Amino acid sequence: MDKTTVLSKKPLFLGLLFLLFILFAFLPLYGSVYSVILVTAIFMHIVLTVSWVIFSGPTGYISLASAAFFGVGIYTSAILGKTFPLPIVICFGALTSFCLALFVGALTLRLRGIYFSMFTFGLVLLIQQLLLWYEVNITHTRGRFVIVINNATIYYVMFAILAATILTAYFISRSKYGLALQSIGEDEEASAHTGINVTVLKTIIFAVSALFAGAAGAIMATRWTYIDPFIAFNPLFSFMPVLMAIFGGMGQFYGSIIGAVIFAYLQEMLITRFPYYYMLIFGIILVVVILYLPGGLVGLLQKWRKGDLAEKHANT
Amino acid sequence: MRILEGEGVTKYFGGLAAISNVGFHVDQGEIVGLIGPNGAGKTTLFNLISAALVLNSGVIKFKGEKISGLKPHQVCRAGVARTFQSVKIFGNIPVLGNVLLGSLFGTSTGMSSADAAREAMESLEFVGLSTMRATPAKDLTLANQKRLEVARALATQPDLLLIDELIAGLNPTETAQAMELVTRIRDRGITILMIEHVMKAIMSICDRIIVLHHGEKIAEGTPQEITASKTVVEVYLGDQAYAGS
Amino acid sequence: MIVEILDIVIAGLLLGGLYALIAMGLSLQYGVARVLNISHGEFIMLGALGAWFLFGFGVNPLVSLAICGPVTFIIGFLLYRTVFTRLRTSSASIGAYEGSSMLASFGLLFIIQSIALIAWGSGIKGYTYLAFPVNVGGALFAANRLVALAFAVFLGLVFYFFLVRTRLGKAIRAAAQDPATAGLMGVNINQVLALCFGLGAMMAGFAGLLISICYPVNTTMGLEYTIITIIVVVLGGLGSIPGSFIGGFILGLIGSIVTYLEPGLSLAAYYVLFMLLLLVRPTGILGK
Amino acid sequence: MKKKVFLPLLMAIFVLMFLFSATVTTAPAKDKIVVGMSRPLSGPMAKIGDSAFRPVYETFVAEVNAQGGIFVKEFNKKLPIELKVYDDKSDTGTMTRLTEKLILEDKVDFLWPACGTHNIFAQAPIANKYSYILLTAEGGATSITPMLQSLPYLFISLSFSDWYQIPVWADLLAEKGAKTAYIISMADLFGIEYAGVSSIELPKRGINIVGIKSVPPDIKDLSTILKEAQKTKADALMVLAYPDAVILATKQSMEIGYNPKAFLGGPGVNFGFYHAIFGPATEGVSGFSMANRKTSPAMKELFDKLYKNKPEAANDWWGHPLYWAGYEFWKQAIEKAGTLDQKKIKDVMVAETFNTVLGPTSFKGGLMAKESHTGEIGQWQKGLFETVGGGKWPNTKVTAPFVYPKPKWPVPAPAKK
Repeated sequence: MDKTTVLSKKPLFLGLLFLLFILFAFLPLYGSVYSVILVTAIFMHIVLTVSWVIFSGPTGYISLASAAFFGVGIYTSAILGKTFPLPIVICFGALTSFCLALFVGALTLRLRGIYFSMFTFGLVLLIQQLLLWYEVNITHTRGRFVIVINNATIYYVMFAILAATILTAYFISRSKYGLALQSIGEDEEASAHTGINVTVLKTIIFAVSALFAGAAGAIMATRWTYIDPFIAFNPLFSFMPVLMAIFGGMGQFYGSIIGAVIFAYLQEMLITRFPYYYMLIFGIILVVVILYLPGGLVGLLQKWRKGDLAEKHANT
Repeated sequence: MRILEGEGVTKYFGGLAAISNVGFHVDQGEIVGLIGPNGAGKTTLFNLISAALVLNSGVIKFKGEKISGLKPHQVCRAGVARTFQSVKIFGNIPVLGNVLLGSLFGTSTGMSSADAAREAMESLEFVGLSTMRATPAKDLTLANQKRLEVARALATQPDLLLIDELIAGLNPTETAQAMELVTRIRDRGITILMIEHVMKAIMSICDRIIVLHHGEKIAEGTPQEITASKTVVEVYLGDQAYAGS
Repeated sequence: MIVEILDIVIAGLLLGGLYALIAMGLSLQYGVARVLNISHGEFIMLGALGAWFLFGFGVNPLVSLAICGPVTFIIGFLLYRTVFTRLRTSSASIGAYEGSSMLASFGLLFIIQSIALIAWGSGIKGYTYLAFPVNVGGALFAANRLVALAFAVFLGLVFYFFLVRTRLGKAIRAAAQDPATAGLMGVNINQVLALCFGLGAMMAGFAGLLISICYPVNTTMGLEYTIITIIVVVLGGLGSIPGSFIGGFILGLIGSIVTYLEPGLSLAAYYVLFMLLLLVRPTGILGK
Repeated sequence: MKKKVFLPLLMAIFVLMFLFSATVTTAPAKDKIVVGMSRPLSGPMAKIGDSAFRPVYETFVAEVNAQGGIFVKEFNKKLPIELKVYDDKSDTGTMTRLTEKLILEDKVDFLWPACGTHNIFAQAPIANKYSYILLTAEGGATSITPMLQSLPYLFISLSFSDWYQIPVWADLLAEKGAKTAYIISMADLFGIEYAGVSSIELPKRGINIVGIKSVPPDIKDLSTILKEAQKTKADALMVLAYPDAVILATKQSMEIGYNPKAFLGGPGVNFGFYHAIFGPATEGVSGFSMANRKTSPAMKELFDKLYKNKPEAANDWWGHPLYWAGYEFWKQAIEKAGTLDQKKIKDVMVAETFNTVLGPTSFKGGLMAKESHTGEIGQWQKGLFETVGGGKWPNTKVTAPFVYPKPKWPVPAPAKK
């Protein structure tokens, strides 16, 4: 690692971050109401993607449980929203997701590769069906109304969750645990013999990543006003984070963020500008990106930069 | 003093005994060689000691404490480090990071990150890789990857190092360097149990040799005794035609 | 009581026959070509809507088999040659290829479905064919499901013997076990993998056609069947074609039993079974 | 180095601020009425949305625009309708966001409904929050009625369970002497409510419910349940589910030779595709309905208009006339109010009765008044979906007597389209 370049870039980078922070922190003051709503939705996608990347990025375990954690947050919010204040509801949503992830993580320790992905996807569908059965047979209804909260509040809460997610992801990736997670992705057996408690580390990080998806779900539910098991546990939210992360490129920390932002914005464009051809265009973009941009957008960016800079950018 | 001992160690794979009722010990400060034809169960025994596999019966003790039944990371932290037959390094992580993992996670007490970094650098210097610390491990030559594995193992501050085929696939110069590395490790006070196929190397370096065949211990003794042993020559050296590579 | 049990078993077997058929195609695609094809259900949809479309011109669905099968085969074959061959050659490892090919198939799902949507609209479609009971030894069978079951078994057997007995089949199996060596031994590996993918797509097309006899169909039906397919394939052991065949029947039977006991939980039962199996025996019933 | 990066950075920030800032639009001279909709153009709901409300709104808008538009006194001219349709991918979260986009950013003049009961439930509070009239199409359920008080801008056009369908069905059965019924209901608001209302209304008329089974959406095999129903020898089978399951139940009933004396299916039976699939085998199958060509000359004209050059599968004898009537009502309310002001139009919609294709039509407490209905229960007879039951209202026109028992399924079924 060439420390000199990193050091000289640091103030600039921090300055940029600070400016972005200011820009978004005051968005509800100068932006249109809808821009607040749209940015909330984009933030939600970033939270889901980054929280997915926290665990799946370094370890290579493709989790498809995001929709489950997100949905648990949504349902918690729908159940508790009328009785508890918002911060408690969100904490509850996050914690419930955390516990579910701990449980699932502990269960699936033996599963590798595609089996892990399938199990986590099965989880989403199973919860959906069980909850539906419960609602129909026990509560004799299907869905629930969620309390409505004003858009600016939702925005700030989502902003806070986003900040927490990115900071956590950043610090984990920079910490020794980040390195350990990466080693698990490279060779799980060797990591264990290097003294890493692989099972505990995996389970805890998996659960930590679920925390954020759950919190995002808890606040998003208030935007959706009405939810049912199919709305809350929509498998789409399992695939989206994966696609967004790959779209952005997993080689770099900021790749998933860029991927989520552009992907979400692109989708918004397509469903409003080309509603009748949204799927077709979207599918083609997806295939093209996977075929021609294996490193995602960030990979493309790096390819361009390689022309200018002779330096290696093999940062961890 | 016996640093490692095993009694009645047995492991079945689907009804077949890969290791049956093997007793062995390693004394503090020794270099012990573990030899035997392919499929004799050498690596299986390593896997049992390092807890990659769970044994079916028997007991393995390290410094008098039972370690069989622990998890791999616990065995590592107790002071037993290992390398692998087919190199298992973390290819996309730089060399320093590979070793850092060992010093961060593998030591018995845990240490501050500054200490861990110092320890890692020290290990790298010891094996002679300090100049390549920023290179992704996958870009190293095979010989260097093997050294990296050793450095990573050393960074966990082990008392016992299990080395699985350090010199397979190396050229003569590299082989000599590797053998020299092993003696230097011993000189640091680390006990070594090593699997090796190249007879010349192992005979010259080991204090004692254990011979496995079909999962059973068939002989044990100094290199001279082993070379002289009729059983060994019969069952083992007979197979040497292909095992010398 | 005996009659009830018999009814449940028969219903399960009839459903299972369809499941077995849809699963064999994916099993082949994953087992040999290493593509966990999320767009499998879209090929089922193409087969189903193709049959419906042809039925509109008075073509007997069983005759349509001869049309829909080859068409889906060609689409699958070409897709493999254009998309997946490139992915395979540019992927660093088999694991990376499995990941990226799954995502690419996700993109294909979008493309195929939206083209079908543009061509046929999203409305519910269907037709009646052989929808009457057949009395076999006192028990009543649905004629069309019986035909579907017979075809599923027949196609399954043909397929199995094709793989085991013919030269091409042996080449496919060789490629499944060790693509590199098979390549060295003079098997044109790209051609064989594309063939497998095409054959998998063809099985999906056949299955879709038989589904269209039993169920209403529409352009967005694919994903639902992809999920069932994946469950069956895992049940039987990823990549094991006989496993998928048996897995289909087992899932059908279990579905039928749970539907009888508590229909509200029939799908939940599928998922529970699926997840339990992954935990206890991830390699499936027939996997090693 | 620093300068090099700073400039683009500043520019990027300006661009961002521009992107997100409220667009200041000068109000142009009003020359059209913009109507916004978030519809499931893709995803699993597409099959419902595309066959239910879409053909109606497309035809309706074309017709209104062919006449020059809607006359609005405030502007003293006819304003044509411009549709702005977004695809919500069948995702409720996206739908709520697009709804707010339409209202806040596009500032559409009117909001037309999303598809499906659960989406209406999610959309209604939003529309109400911004004081936008929401006149719904596909969907509606009894459980929203307690909320109607707090949602003054919500108007529901489709009939539902206790809004006279099940009571009328129960009357029909009782009249013919049916004593028992077996219910298969889908695990969904629709199934829950219709099954719930049935278990109140049927016993009231001496009809015993001998079994209720709740099935999940996407169920793939109903044969064991149907055989159980067959064993109970119930007079009536009610399949309170959506089209896929209703069609499956019909097919499997044929396949196992199960012939209940009355067969009522949920949404699905009322569509042309039901007849397109089963042909003459539909004879005697009952479903929910509103009208057919025989109901009135106005109705005939409407159906001729809606289904011109369209395959039979596109027909819908329950929802289409109601959605049409709802929007005819809406258009007259605008003309009467003489403005595009939502509140004023809402007040007109609450108070007035307008003549629509149904006849005199009004809303009561947010629901289309029962008195406006032209029918409730339909039955396939010789290829036509006849209205066989309705309330005792002036608009009601029963077009054929209820056939009971229903003829047996033809054996073997002719393999014709």
